Amino acid sequence: MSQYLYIALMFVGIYGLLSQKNILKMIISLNIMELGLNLFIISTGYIKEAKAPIILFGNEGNYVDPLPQAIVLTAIVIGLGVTAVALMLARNIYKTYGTYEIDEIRGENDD
Amino acid sequence: MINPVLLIAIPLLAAFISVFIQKLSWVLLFGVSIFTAISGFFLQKGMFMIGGWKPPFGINLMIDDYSFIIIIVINLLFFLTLLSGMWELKKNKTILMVILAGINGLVMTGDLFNLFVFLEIITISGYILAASSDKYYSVFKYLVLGTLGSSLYLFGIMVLYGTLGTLNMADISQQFPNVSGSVKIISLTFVFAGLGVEAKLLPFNAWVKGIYGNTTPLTGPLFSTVFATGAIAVFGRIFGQILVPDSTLIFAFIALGLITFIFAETSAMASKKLRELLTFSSIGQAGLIITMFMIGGFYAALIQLINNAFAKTILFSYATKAYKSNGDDTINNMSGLFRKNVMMGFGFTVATLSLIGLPLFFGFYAKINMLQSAFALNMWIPALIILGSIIEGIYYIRLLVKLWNPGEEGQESSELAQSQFVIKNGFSLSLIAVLIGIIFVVSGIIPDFLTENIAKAADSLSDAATYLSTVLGGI
Amino acid sequence: MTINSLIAQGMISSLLVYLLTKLNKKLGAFLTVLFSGYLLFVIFGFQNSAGEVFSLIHFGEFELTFMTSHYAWYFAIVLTLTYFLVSFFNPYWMKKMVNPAAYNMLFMVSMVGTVGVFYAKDFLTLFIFYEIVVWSSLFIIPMGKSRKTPVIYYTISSIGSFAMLYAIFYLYHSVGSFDIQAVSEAMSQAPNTYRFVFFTMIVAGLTKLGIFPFHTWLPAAHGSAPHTFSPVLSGGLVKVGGFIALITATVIPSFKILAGDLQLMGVPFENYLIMLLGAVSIVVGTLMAIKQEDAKKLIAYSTVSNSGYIIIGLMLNDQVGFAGGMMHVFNHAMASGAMFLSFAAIAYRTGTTKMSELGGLIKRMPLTFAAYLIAIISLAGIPPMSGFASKWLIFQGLASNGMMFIALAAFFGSIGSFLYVFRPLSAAFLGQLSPKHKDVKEVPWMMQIPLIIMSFLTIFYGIFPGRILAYISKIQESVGLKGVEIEGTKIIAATGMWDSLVITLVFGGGFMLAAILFFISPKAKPVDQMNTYTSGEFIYDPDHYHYAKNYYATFENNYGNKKRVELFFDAVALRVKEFGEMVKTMFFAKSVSFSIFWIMLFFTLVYFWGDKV
Amino acid sequence: MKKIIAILLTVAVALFVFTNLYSGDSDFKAFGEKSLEETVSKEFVNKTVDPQRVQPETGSANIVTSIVVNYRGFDTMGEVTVLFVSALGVALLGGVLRKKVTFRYKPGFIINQGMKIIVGIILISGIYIFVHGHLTPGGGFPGGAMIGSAFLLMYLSDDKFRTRIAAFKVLEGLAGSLIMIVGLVGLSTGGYFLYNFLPNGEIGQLLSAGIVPVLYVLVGLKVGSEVSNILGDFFIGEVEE
Repeated sequence: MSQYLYIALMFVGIYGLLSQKNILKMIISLNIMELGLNLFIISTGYIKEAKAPIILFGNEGNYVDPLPQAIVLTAIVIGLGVTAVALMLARNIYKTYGTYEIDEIRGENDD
Repeated sequence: MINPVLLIAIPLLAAFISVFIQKLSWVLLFGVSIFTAISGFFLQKGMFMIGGWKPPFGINLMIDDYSFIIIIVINLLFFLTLLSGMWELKKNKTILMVILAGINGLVMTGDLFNLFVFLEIITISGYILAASSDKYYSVFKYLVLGTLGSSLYLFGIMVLYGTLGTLNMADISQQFPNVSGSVKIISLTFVFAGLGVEAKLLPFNAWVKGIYGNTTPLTGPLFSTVFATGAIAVFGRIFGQILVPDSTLIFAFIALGLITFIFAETSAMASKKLRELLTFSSIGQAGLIITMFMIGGFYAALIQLINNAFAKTILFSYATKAYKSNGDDTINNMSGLFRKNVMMGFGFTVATLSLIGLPLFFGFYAKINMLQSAFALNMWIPALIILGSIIEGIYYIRLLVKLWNPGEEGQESSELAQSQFVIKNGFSLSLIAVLIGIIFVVSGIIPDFLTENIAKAADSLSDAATYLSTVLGGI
Repeated sequence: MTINSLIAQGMISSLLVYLLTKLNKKLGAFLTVLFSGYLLFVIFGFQNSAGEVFSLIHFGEFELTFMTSHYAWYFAIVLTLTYFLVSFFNPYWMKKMVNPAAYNMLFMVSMVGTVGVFYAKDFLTLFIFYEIVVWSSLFIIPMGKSRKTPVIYYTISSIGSFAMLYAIFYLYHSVGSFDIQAVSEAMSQAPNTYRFVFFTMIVAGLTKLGIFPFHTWLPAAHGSAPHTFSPVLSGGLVKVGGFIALITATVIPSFKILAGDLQLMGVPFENYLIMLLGAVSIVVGTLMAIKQEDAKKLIAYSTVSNSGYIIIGLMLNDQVGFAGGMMHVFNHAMASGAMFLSFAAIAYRTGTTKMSELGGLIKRMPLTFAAYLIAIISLAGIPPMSGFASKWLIFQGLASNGMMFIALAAFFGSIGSFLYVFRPLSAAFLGQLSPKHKDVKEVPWMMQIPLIIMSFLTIFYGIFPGRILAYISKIQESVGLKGVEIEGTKIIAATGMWDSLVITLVFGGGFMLAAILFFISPKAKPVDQMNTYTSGEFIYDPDHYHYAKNYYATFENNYGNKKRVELFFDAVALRVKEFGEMVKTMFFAKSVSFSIFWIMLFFTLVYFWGDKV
Repeated sequence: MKKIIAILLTVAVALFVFTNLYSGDSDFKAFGEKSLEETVSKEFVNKTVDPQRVQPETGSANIVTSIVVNYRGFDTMGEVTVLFVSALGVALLGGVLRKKVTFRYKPGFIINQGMKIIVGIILISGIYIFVHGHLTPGGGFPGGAMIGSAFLLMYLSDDKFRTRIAAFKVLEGLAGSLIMIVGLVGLSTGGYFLYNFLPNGEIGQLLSAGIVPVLYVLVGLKVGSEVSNILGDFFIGEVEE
């Protein structure tokens, strides 16, 4: 059951968020989590022995669920947007504090 | 009557146009904001299909009395925020227009996935605006938690899709009671956690301190009123009407709301900086309002939501302005600051007293309604609400006394000990403060003129049957 | 004129006063005098009105209504009289106020608020006006000496008021009405509900009265409030707490509802417990008052002790003790008002209320001295003054019920009050004049008016206590108690009777005799205050050798000066703050992982809970 | 220790999901076991959502595209906005840096010349993908992403090509505005926002499916320009205003 693996992948990402202290690694963890989630979304639309939902002539009927595919498209793009902002933030953090390690960041939040 | 989709389309159109006509972007921004603020009152009610596809197949916007009142409130708040943060707009004008569209869509949409999209629009815009404080690590934290939260939410609704084969809110709310317990617990906890991040419930809200505590005159009122109101309103819609939790899990949710309220109020009491104090107060209020939604006191929850939103507009605007003008917002250094700007002081005081729930102000009406609906459930919830209110009252009164009366301890209060602080660019804020202050006082004495529509909104939230028939039955 | 339009007028004219004070400080202050006089006049007209209902506004789905009654009139007249008399001082303090416009406005709002409290027909109205009184008086206090005490005041007040709010809504939930009459009828069938409500609601009364352990705000707030507002706080607003106690225990007839409960000394144990608290506050208030250096703090502690008398009297719910408690409300308002006002007068002329900096003012301010003297005689419960009547009635009530311990405390307080009220008298008025105050004059005539009126009322009702007691007996009958028996100037109690006129004549005779002796005997030789010797050493700080310092040193050494209740409250506040800091570090940690840990923990807990929905 | 707690917690939550989602009494449709009949998608596949319309109600051969652009076009509008906002945000955040990024290596001859050949092909393929979005797999987003990748290649290979392309900004805004205007035209002609006001034609033809290809081309242009903008901001890190 590959759906198990997709959920597991999501939790690998969450494990990364829990254990990593490097900002870039956290962004990667976020991406892994989103990847797992996206795979899970697609998998909810899978139907055994069904075809891709594109109408080709003389070959109608018995398609997989197209809605999760449409949704995952949106989810991926949103993930892209978030990652872009996250990377830019990471760059600004590096520029400001000279490090990507969370433990070495000083001056925010500790008053 | 105005088609509600215009409240999303026109701000977005303006946002896209503003990219290549940057000179006029502030005209567009204020024009759009005024348009939405006014047209909120003339909004057509009912169900609106996008693209002409009937629900549950297409996406629909739902304007019942509940979203109607929230739309009015949010658009007014947005306009007030613009006035307060007039000098901070800079390059953020386009993003602000997108936020306006996003928050309107968030409240109006009748589709769970579409809600996710709008949620992402406003959170990403939120990250960007928050970054204007130069506290990049705090923003990063917000980003990680926000992304995690929306992923959890997405997981929850996809589990629901995998079970029910639909994403439409009305359709789901119809079928949800018959879903098996194991799917219910998964989807409810994940959606709760996901929305909890934005609604600032306690274990999920670690980002709030860094973001709210470092706000500017623009982002302060924007986050604490517009975003918070939108997020909590969505929370109320989802858990009050669509995914109504059953007896055991709802207890956990209520407990979380109350814990948020009381814990955050104690934290606020321990805060020495004005913005931090207001931050924790916001969290506490969010916990309180969510508790009210959870126990079914929709009317009380809505009143308090509106009360909190308008009060926080003044409080955050003032606090952020004070910080902006002086580079410091330690309460002890601000003693007697209100003596320099009495109008703002008046608005601030009235807003605060209303927030605590003292009589003569609108908040009192909210408080008695909250107690009334809490007592309908059991005796402990009102006791805890009262405990939190006492703590809240103490630190706010401490603040007010400090800000009104300059003077050393043990000496007669006098102008000599007044703070060196000044408030720059305070005219628009004075205006807002006096206006909201007067509204608070008048509606505190005669609440009826505000509450009629709120009562209808609360009814429409508890009346799921009408919602269903409007969405699924009406074409 | 109706109560509701009176309230509306008051609120509108408070705004007017604010604007006028902005224009001209003195004008606004005179307007407060004018309006409080008007209010007193109108309220006086309601003397014989009972049961008239006035609707104020529809407050959402609730309705706010007023109803006239005898007990409401009694409290309202005491309060408005206090406000009216105190307001004569206002014009002279405008220059010293940091925000005179706000002071005048809040003064008016709190005055109107008290009237609203007393005439409320339902609990919601009562609570609304109670809170208005709290916050309006709250913002006046920091104009005085301290920015911390208003917070203490608010904290303790809000503990009381929120407890009351809780009780009100608990009642509303179980009875379905806010109406006091309806509630009291419904409660007679539900003693169990009422027992809970009794304890939660009376907390409001206790906090406002300053009964132990809620007494800490009185010295803090009264001691540091503006001098013109301390008399209102002590003489007036404290009585609002008495009114709440009256509503809780008597208007809702606790003695009838709880008749099935354990009875201690003839009262239900609930009432007895409150009386014990009253007894403790008499003792605490007395002991602490003896130690105070600052006259205002001293009077504040004496208020704690006198609040004890009031609550004991009210809780007795009988023929004589209750009447004593009610009468003490008036007596204490006049006496403590006069005491605070005379010290306000002293502060107006000398700028201080510290006893060790004063002395010999009897020659410079004889009228203030006389007013103070009469007030303390009344407060100590010495016969020709009205204070004696109320204390006597309370003692009678205690004695006839056989309440030994409480009676002991009451006697202790009575004797202790001689000690503490004499101290300011001797330190500020007697002795030698401080060189700093050589040029002090008597206060202006307008400030003398309230002092004269208060003294007059104290003496008058000392001679003719029946005038008040007749009205109190009407109150007693309206709430279902047996009215106190009066025959002319005689007051009859179970264990005896007392004719005030005879006693006054006897005391008058004694006073004449003493006066004759004073005038014919040789006079003492005045010594300069700073003329202090210590075996040839020069003294740089003669203030420390002022005889008012450590006045009762020998007596004070017998007990410590640890403010244990204050320390306890401070510790609680500290714990709350520490808890808040802990929440900050726990849930708002810097590390992102830590926050995600909490989210995951939430899921885990839901999982281990294991309940499928 | 911290990692152990992290593992334990993750495993616990994963167990929470697994045990509940795949337990015996769960209604969640197991992997591959679901039937299209139980979901809203059956109407999408059959194109029978609104029987009152001219059949076929949507002319797209690619059913996913018909959902993305037509049935759930509002989501797409939202996600375009998300991308738009993040592009803006990257520009704003990058503005803080105020510095050109320089590479440690110098682009070599092969990259330089290879780029010239490949970029054209990538661009054409990208445009092809989003123009045929309603017929074949792909669509506005993959096509836009390909355009973006072409510009990434140009940035990487040519030192001189490090200026921001101002036209993209205009294109971005213009495409976005046009999407909204198409939606508003639908509102004014059909009464619904994003209403399909063009004839659907015959399934499988390039000029079919009403507003679907129009919107998808606009989406493709917008996504392409936004992705290029984002990349440009990463490389140049400067905002002109």
